[in-house]
Amino acid sequence: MDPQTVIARRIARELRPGMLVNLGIGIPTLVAKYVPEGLPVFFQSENGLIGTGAPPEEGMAHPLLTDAAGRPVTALPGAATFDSALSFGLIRGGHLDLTVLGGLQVDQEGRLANWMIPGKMVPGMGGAMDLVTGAKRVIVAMQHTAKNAPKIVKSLTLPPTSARTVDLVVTELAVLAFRDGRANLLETGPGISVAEVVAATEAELTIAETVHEMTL
Amino acid sequence: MDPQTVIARRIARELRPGMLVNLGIGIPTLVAKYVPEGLPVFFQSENGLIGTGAPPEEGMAHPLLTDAAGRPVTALPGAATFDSALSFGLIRGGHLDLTVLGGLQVDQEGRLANWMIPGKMVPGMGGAMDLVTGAKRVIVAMQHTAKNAPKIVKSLTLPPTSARTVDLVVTELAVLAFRDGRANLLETGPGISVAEVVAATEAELTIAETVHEMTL
Amino acid sequence: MRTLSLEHSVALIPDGASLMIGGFMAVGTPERLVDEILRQGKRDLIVIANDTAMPGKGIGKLVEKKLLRKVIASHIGLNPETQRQMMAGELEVELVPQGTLVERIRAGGHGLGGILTPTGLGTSVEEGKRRITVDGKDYLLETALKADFALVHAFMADYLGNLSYALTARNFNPVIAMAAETVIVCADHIMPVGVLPPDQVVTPAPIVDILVANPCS
Amino acid sequence: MRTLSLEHSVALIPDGASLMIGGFMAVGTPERLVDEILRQGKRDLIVIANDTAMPGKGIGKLVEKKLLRKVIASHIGLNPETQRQMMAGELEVELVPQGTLVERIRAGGHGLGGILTPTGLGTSVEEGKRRITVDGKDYLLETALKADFALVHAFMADYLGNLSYALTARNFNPVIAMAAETVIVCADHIMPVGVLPPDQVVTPAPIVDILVANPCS
Repeated sequence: MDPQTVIARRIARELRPGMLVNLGIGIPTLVAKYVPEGLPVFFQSENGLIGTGAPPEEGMAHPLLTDAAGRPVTALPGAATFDSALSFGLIRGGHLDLTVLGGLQVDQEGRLANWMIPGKMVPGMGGAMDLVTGAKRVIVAMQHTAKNAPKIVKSLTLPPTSARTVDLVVTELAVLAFRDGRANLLETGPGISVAEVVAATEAELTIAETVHEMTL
Repeated sequence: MDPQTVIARRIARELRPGMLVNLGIGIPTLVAKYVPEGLPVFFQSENGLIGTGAPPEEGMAHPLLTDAAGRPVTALPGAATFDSALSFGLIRGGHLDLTVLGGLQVDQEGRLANWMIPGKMVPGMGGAMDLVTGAKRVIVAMQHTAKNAPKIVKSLTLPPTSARTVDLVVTELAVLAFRDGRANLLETGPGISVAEVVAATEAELTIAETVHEMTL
Repeated sequence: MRTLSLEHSVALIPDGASLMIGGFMAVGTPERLVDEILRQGKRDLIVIANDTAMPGKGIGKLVEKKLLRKVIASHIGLNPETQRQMMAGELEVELVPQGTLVERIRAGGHGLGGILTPTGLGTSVEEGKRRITVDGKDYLLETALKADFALVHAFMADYLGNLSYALTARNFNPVIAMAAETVIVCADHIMPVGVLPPDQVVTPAPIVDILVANPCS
Repeated sequence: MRTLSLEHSVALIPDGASLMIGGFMAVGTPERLVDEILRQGKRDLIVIANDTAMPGKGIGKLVEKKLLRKVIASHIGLNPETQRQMMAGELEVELVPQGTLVERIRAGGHGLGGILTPTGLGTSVEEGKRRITVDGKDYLLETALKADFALVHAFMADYLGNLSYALTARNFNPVIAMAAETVIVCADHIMPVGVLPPDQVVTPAPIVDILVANPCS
C-alpha cells in the first residue's frame, strides 16, 4: 500500500457518526474515499457547502457547485450551501468536529507549520489558520519525512499556522498524539518498527507501553 | 388637522426615491400613510423585512409575517426577509437612509432621549440606540410639549439614546434642524408664529432669516 | 442529531440552565417548547432573547410563572409584568441594544471574542465596558454571548436537521442556533432528507442536536 | 438603483479604486465585469477578495495584465503569477486568514469597527495588531474593511436589485455587497419584481446601486 493510502485509511478510522469534517487539499482529500460503509459523516467544503458528494459523472457538472479548489462536485441529499461568513463561523465557532490538514512541519509539542516557506512558497494561509485554531479536533495527514529529512521536529523552522497544537499526526510510519506538550507514539505503520519511527523523527517521542501496528 | 397628522405629513415630504426608511412605533408609523403617490421608498421593519405593505385584509393575515410590534402586515412585490443580524447590519452599517423615531426629550445640540424614564418606564432600548447611532439621517417625530412642559430642552434630564445628535425634529409647532450644536428653527406649524414656538421651547433657538410655514 | 418527543426534548433542560429563545414579540418563538417548559416546571432559568413578548405569549408566559432568574433582552416594553418584576427586584434584567444583542450572540456562535460597535457610546450601556479606538473612531467592546440551550423555531426541517425559516419568524432563530451547547428545534414542517434545496437551508444540519418529533404548530 | 449597460457600469470605476470582488477560485466571480475592466484598461486597482483565482480566470486576469497595485486575499496558491509578482516586489499582497478576511469585510458592511478572533494569535498575522483579553482568553483585534466598489455575481436579481445566489457561487458575494460605497451586480438571470420569494432574497434591493442590464453568463 502506498504511503498516501495508509495515511488516508488510518485517518478514516477516526470518523464517528454525525461528525462535521473538513478535509484539506492533498492527502486529506483521500480520506473521503475510505469512509466506512454506511457511516453518516458531514463533509464541509469551506467555500460554502456541507454534504459534498463525489465528482459528477461526465456531462453532469455545474460550474456553480464546486469544491474549495474550484473543481465540480455533487451535493448529497440533505446538502446545504452558505456564504463564507457562515462557513468560517462553523469552523471558528467550534462546530467543526474534525479537520484534517496537510503539514510541512510539526514540532515536539504539536505546533503545525503548513502555510508557507519564506522566500520560496507563499500560497497564503487560506482557511488553514482558522481550521487549526477553531476545529474541535485537528489531525495532520502527511508523509513522515521530506527528502529523508524529518518533518516532526524539535522546533519549527517554518512559520506556525496557529498557537494551538494539533491532536494527532498520522504518517505512513506512525500515529502520534500530542498532549501536554509531548509527542506520544501510539501506533506504527504496516511493517514498521518503533526504532524505525524514532530514527525518522527529530522530536523526542514518548513511547506508549504497547505500540500496536495501525489497523487500516 | 390634529398634531400627529401635521407631523406625519411634514415628515413624509422628507422622503426621496429609493430611500431605505425605518419608522418607529407611534407617530412615525403614520408617515407611511402620507408617502407621495408613486414615490418608490423601501420601508424596513427591524424584525427582518423590507417592503412592508399595509395591514392585510380580514382573513388574509399570516402569523409569520408581522411588523416589529408583532402585528400582521403584508409584503409588497420585491419584499425581502432576513434575520436580525442582517437587519441591524443594514441599520448600523449606514445602509439605512432615514429613521423616524419618537422622542421624550431633545436637547439644545440635538441629543435624543427616548428609551426610558428612570424608575417609571423602562421598556428597553430595542433598536433605538442602533437606529440613532447608525442611520444616515435621524428625524424625531414628537409633539412639541408634554403636559405643557417643553420637550426640546437645554440639557437632557433623561438618559440619552445615543451620543450622536439627530438631524431634524418635527413637531406640530415647528421643524428644527440640528447642526454644529445649534437648534435651528426652519419652519413653523400651520397657523403658528415664531414667538409661539419660542415660548414652547426651552432650548435656545437659532431662528432662520425666513421661517416659512410648513408645506404639508 | 436525535429526534425526540416534545417531553423528552424539554426534559434535557435542567433547572438553572441558560436558554436562548428565538422570536420577536413571540413571532418565531417555539411556543410548544415554551409550553412544555411550563408544564415541566423548570426553574431559575436565564433567558436570552430579543424581548419578553407580551403576557400570555411566548416568553411572556415564563415571566408570568416566575420561572426566570435573569433576562437578557433588548425590549420588555410590551410586557408590563417583566417591568414590574424588574422594578420590584424580583427579576434581574439586562437590557442590551438589539443590534448589539444579536451581534454578541453571533460572536458567541462564530468563535469571536466580541465585536466593536458604536452603539451605546455615551449612554448607560457604556458603563463598565472598554472603549476602543480604531482609526480615530471610538467603539464599545461588546463581548460574546453563549448559552446552554437554544430553543429554535423553524418553518421547515429535514430529518438530518437542516432548517429553513419563514418571513419575519426568522429573526434571532438562525443566530441563536449557532451559539448554544445544545440546539433544540421545533419545526412547523418536517420533510424527508433531500427535499430542501441546498440554497434554501439557512441553518445546516450539523448544528442541530435535537429535533422535536412532531411539528411545532 | 440604476440599471446600466456593462460598459457604463464599469466606466464608473476610476483608476486607483478599491474593489471587493466576489468569488472563490473564480466560482462566483462576475467574469464579465472583470473582462470589461480589462477592456477599459483600469489601472492601480486595489483588489480585496478571497483569492486571485488561477491564470486566465477571474481576478487572475487582472493580475496577469498588471492592473493591480495591491491585493488583500487569503490565498494566492493556485496563481503562480501573483506569487511571482509579490516576491519580485511588483505587487503588494496582504495575506489574511480566510475567516478573518470575511469577518473584517462583514464588520465594514455591518457598521462594526472590528472583531476579536483567536485566529492568527502567535503567528505572523499577529504582527502590529492589538491583543485583547476577554474572560481570560486572548484574541486579536481585526479591524473593519470597506471598499469603493463591490463587484458582485448573483444567480438571480430582480429589477429592484434583490439578489439570490446559487450553491458555492455565493461565498463572499453577499458579504462584500454590504461593505462597498457602490455595489455593481452582474446576475445570471434578471427577473421581474415580485417573482423572487422574500425568503429567497439574500441581499435586499436597497444595498445594490448598479445592476448590469444584460445577464452575466
